[in-house]
Amino acid sequence: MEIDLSVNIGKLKLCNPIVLASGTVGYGEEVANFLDLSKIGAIITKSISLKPRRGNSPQRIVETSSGMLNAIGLANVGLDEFVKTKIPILEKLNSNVICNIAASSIEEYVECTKALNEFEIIKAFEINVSCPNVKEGGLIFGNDLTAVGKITSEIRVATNKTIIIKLSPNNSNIAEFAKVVKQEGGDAVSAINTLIGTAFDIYTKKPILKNITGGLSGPAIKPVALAKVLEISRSVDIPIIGLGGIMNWKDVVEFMIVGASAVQIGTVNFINPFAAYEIIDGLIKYCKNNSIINISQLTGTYQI
Amino acid sequence: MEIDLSVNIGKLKLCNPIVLASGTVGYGEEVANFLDLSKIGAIITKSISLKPRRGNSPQRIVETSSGMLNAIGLANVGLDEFVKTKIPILEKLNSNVICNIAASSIEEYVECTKALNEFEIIKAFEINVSCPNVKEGGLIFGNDLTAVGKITSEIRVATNKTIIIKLSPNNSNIAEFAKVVKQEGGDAVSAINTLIGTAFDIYTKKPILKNITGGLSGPAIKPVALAKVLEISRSVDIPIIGLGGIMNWKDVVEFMIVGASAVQIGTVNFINPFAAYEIIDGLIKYCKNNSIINISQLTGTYQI
Amino acid sequence: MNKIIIENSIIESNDKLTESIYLLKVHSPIIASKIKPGQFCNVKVSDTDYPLLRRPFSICDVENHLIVFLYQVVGVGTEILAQKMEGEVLSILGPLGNGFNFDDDFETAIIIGGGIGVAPFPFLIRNITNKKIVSYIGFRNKNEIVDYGLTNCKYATDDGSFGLKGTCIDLFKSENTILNSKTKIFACGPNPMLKSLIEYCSDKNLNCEVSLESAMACGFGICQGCVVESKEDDEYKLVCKDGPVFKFNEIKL
Amino acid sequence: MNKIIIENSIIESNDKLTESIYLLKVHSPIIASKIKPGQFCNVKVSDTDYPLLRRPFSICDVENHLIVFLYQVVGVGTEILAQKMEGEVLSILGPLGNGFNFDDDFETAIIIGGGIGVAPFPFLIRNITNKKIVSYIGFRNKNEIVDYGLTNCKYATDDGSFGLKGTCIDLFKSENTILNSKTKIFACGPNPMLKSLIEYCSDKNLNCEVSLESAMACGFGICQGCVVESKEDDEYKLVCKDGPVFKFNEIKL
Ligand SMILES: Cc1cc2nc3c(=O)[nH]c(=O)nc-3n(C[C@H](O)[C@H](O)[C@H](O)COP(=O)(O)OP(=O)(O)OC[C@H]3O[C@@H](n4cnc5c(N)ncnc54)[C@H](O)[C@@H]3O)c2cc1C
Ligand SMILES: Cc1cc2nc3c(=O)[nH]c(=O)nc-3n(C[C@H](O)[C@H](O)[C@H](O)COP(=O)(O)OP(=O)(O)OC[C@H]3O[C@@H](n4cnc5c(N)ncnc54)[C@H](O)[C@@H]3O)c2cc1C
Ligand SMILES: Cc1cc2nc3c(=O)[nH]c(=O)nc-3n(C[C@H](O)[C@H](O)[C@H](O)COP(=O)(O)O)c2cc1C
Ligand SMILES: Cc1cc2nc3c(=O)[nH]c(=O)nc-3n(C[C@H](O)[C@H](O)[C@H](O)COP(=O)(O)O)c2cc1C
Ligand code: FES
Ligand code: FES
Repeated sequence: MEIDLSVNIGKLKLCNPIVLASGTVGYGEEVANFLDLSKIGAIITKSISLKPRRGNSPQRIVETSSGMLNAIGLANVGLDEFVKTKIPILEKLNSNVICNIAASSIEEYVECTKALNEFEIIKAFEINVSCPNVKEGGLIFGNDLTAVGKITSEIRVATNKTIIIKLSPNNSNIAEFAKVVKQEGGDAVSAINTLIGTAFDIYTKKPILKNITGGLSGPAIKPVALAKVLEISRSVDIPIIGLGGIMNWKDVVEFMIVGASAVQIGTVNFINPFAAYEIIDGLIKYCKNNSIINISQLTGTYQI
Repeated sequence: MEIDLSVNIGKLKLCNPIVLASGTVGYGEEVANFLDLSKIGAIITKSISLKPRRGNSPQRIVETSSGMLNAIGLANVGLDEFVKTKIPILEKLNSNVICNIAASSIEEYVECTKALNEFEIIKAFEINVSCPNVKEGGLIFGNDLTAVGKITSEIRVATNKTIIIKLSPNNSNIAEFAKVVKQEGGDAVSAINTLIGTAFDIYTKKPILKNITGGLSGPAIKPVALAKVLEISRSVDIPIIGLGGIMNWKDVVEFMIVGASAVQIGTVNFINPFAAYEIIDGLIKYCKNNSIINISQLTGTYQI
Repeated sequence: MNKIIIENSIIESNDKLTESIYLLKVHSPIIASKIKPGQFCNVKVSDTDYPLLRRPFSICDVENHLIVFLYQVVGVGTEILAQKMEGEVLSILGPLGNGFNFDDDFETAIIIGGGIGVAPFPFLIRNITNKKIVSYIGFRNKNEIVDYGLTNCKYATDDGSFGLKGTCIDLFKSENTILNSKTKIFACGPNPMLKSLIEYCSDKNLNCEVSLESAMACGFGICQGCVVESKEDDEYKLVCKDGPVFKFNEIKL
Repeated sequence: MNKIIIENSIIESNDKLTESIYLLKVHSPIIASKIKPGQFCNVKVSDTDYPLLRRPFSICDVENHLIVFLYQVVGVGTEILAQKMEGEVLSILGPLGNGFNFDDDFETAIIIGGGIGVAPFPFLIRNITNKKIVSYIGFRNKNEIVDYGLTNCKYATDDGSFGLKGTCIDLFKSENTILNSKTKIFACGPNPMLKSLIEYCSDKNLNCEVSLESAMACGFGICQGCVVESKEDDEYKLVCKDGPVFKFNEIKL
């Protein structure tokens, strides 16, 4: 039996549902040294902002029980440098590239999208309205329905490519956000970005992260991420890219069952840079054993 | 050096800051078999509702990475039975008792509080507006500022005892909730209740919990809980009882540093029913080593 | 309730009996002196936060200061347990639950165990004196058979590779055992198996006790996680505290 | 970047050298054949989600197919590692980072190691040929001294229980070593120690390379977690990818 792992997200066709999450794959360059990116559904760039961002002062990383907090602070080379040096590299990687954009104003989101729209290598935009680690931008939008609506509609005008809005889990009504995205012409949502968390040193009494708080990722958050994806899929008809704590193919199946059309893997790439391969192998076996010919059949098959 | 572990929450005096969380200590009876409750700051009863609740159908528990989901569904004997059979037992336990109340309407909260107010053994009320596991009540209130304000003010009329509102982490503005509680005469807040999560069986495609979703507790959520406590303590001047994922005395110190006046321990009681003792011993040593005479000095000593 | 304790117990041995079943012996003098057949312990298989919860295992036997568990590797916790070696320490919480009642007036004890459901019976058998005992046990196949500590065994396998082809219930029904008011049945195994047994016992009016499993958080009655429906009323019973051993007509599966 | 690989490596030995320091040898033929002095590996100390992240350890030495690590128990991950026994398997990711430059034109190599900071030097020393080597190493006290694989050692202890009372930097400064353009310093240890060394080397215009530590998530340049300030510009450098070995005047501590 030949298993078809391909899935569609809006106009975007992925050879399999495994996407490498923003912030965990750089600009593709480093991972291309050890992964054949053509074998992976897509990669999502580190968030790009209009101006380069140095990012937060260290310490930027701390481990927690089955999770980690990061406060990278959207460190990135900025739009111009990205266009000048990173896009030419991306063009050589033979990968499906989704460009993640972060900004501190609606105008900035639009400006970035417009500037990047012409590059054929960029197949879709993931709009980060949910980064917990920067003062301006990020979550100010992510937890504001009107702002998310406005961002979506204005970006819709700026591009015909697939628009994916990356949603924040740090609110009580994620499905409302997905509804607004759909209404305003977004093609899909990613759920979830990290949860806000912190950790303190009990001797110095200082936060371990210089930024005070960080974003919680990894298996600790998987149950929350699954509940958010389920919440969206039960009330809005929009493609969902599920993520949050995926470690293996079983987790991927779980996300697809609750409604994800594709998934992203983030933190696991740090622990096992070959996780994408292992997951794809596992999915093929699962499909074979369960007589699933097209993996897209799995999406939203929850029995409630 | 004699260490003073006592802390105050409103009018309520605790001999130490360790409180056994609602839903993890029953009505005190069982744990009194192996713990001397007079040695523990306080115990909080399983949520009491006006009518008895059978709770959700099993399966009610599932383990996740460094956490667990529960969907008990506020199973409890109901107000009348509680008064008749549980209060007489509580009266013999020599424990500081905080009574947790859950309800599906403001009137019901008030009715329960009034009925229980006369019992001297009940030293304070913890109002559960944040249970994710029941259809009516619970989170409908917990994520609604107006409702939480109304519940607080009406309960304030019904009792002079210490009122603690147990806040939901499933929203983006927990500090606003704490503000409202303070404004409307509440004495303290507990933060946090469980995060909403789920888990699915990848073969049957059914949710593992009959209730579909459950509340995530345990060390997985500690970073989120700490961030919520910090958020409240940085913007509202109200006593906070911190909880979420505490496993040992170090975690307790971390919660106090970010602003908690006392803490609750929940899930850890299932794994180590003697955790409260070990934590108290650890706190004494920490205080000694760090020349802290009154543990209450620790509260909110974060260096940011 | 029992006065529960935690013993940090040194492993005496942890032997592989079949592809997936292990026999674990640990030094737990206090629990060993108090625990009764049908009770269980809650074992922390890792010192870390993962897996977080303890894992419940029936007491399989007691040998002086040693308590014995018979367990099957089914998931992450039991996999970790299987890797433990002599000399390592496990935190054991017990004794938990109510055991079998074997003091009442019966002449023949019928033991029915499905798969790893045989685990609680060696200790029960050792404690039943001066009575006839017959054990009906069933496994997936020949290689998975474990009759450690059992007496007078009859076998069934799902694939017929040893003994009767069928379940231990099929086996029990097929043998013309004399069943009367002086017979008492003790059973443990998967829920579907126990369910069919309970129906059979209701029909034939037999005396039967079953030991149940359930997902558990605490194991000692405070989390309300382990409920099973009561037959008598609309309430739930707690497997950990009211059970794990129930009279067949107390509960609804 | 190096082509990184993961080897599931069988433990050859894991020996306790002092109260807190262990020497670990594992079979990693591929990494052993590629790794260079000053590089490091990222080790998964548990198969579970806890601890979640790998732990970075410098390559201490290579013996044919074996790679050697010298590590100190400081927290949950290293505690688990210390319990591992011969025959168990560890997942090792490497080789990571850039190593020491020891091909350039110098006559005397000065090794400075503070505490577990001695770890990367045995392999470096083995690879430096035909040059004079002096090692200045400092520890908290006599019992914590580890000079495994080092050459020509001078000692310091914080409490003066062995060698000079003071740090390895005090020791280095106190000895009248001939320091000139033909001297190259290789140092590793706690940040405050390296900081004072860097100042000294700037003052005296000495050639020096330091190996840094940092909290890391990935270890191979994709998470941006491990930054250190660059001296040259306003940017950050990645300890894992641009380092862990830096020229003393590249970075600001
Ligand atoms: C009172 C009691 C006594 C028990 N006695 C024994 C015994 O003597 N020997 C033995 O091998 N097993 C016994 N069990 C079952 C044993 O507790 C589980 O097999 C074990 O907890 C699984 O842990 P795990 O981490 O390996 O599996 P997990 O990874 O947690 O789960 C693997 C699979 O087992 C299922 N499972 C998990 N926990 C339970 C549970 N408590 N009951 C039933 N299924 C579960 C899961 O749904 C999953 O399908 C007993 C259970 C109870 C409640
Ligand atoms: C490139 C590199 C090479 C290293 N080489 C060695 C080596 O050869 N031998 C050796 O013993 N150690 C080495 N370390 C340090 C080692 O990685 C840490 O000691 C280890 O990760 C601690 O893990 P843990 O789980 O035991 O401690 P944790 O419980 O994670 O932490 C315990 C304490 O160690 C601190 N810590 C945690 N991670 C690091 C880190 N990456 N760097 C510095 N402090 C940390 C924490 O802040 C905490 O105070 C190296 C670190 C790096 C970055
Ligand atoms: C170190 C790190 C950096 C991240 N950077 C970004 C980023 O730049 N933009 C973004 O949208 N998400 C970023 N994320 C969030 C991830 O894309 C993902 O949403 C999150 O980690 C949850 O998935 P996981 O549990 O699989 O890691 C980052 C996460 C980590 C751990
Ligand atoms: C099994 C279980 C039952 C609970 N029942 C209640 C309850 O009845 N009322 C309530 O306010 N909180 C209840 N909680 C929430 C806990 O009181 C606590 O807020 C939560 O578990 C987080 O703390 P922890 O991580 O220390 O467990 C329950 C938690 C668990 C695990
Ligand atoms: S397992 Fe907690 S009450 Fe039974
Ligand atoms: S540790 Fe990830 S970039 Fe250096």
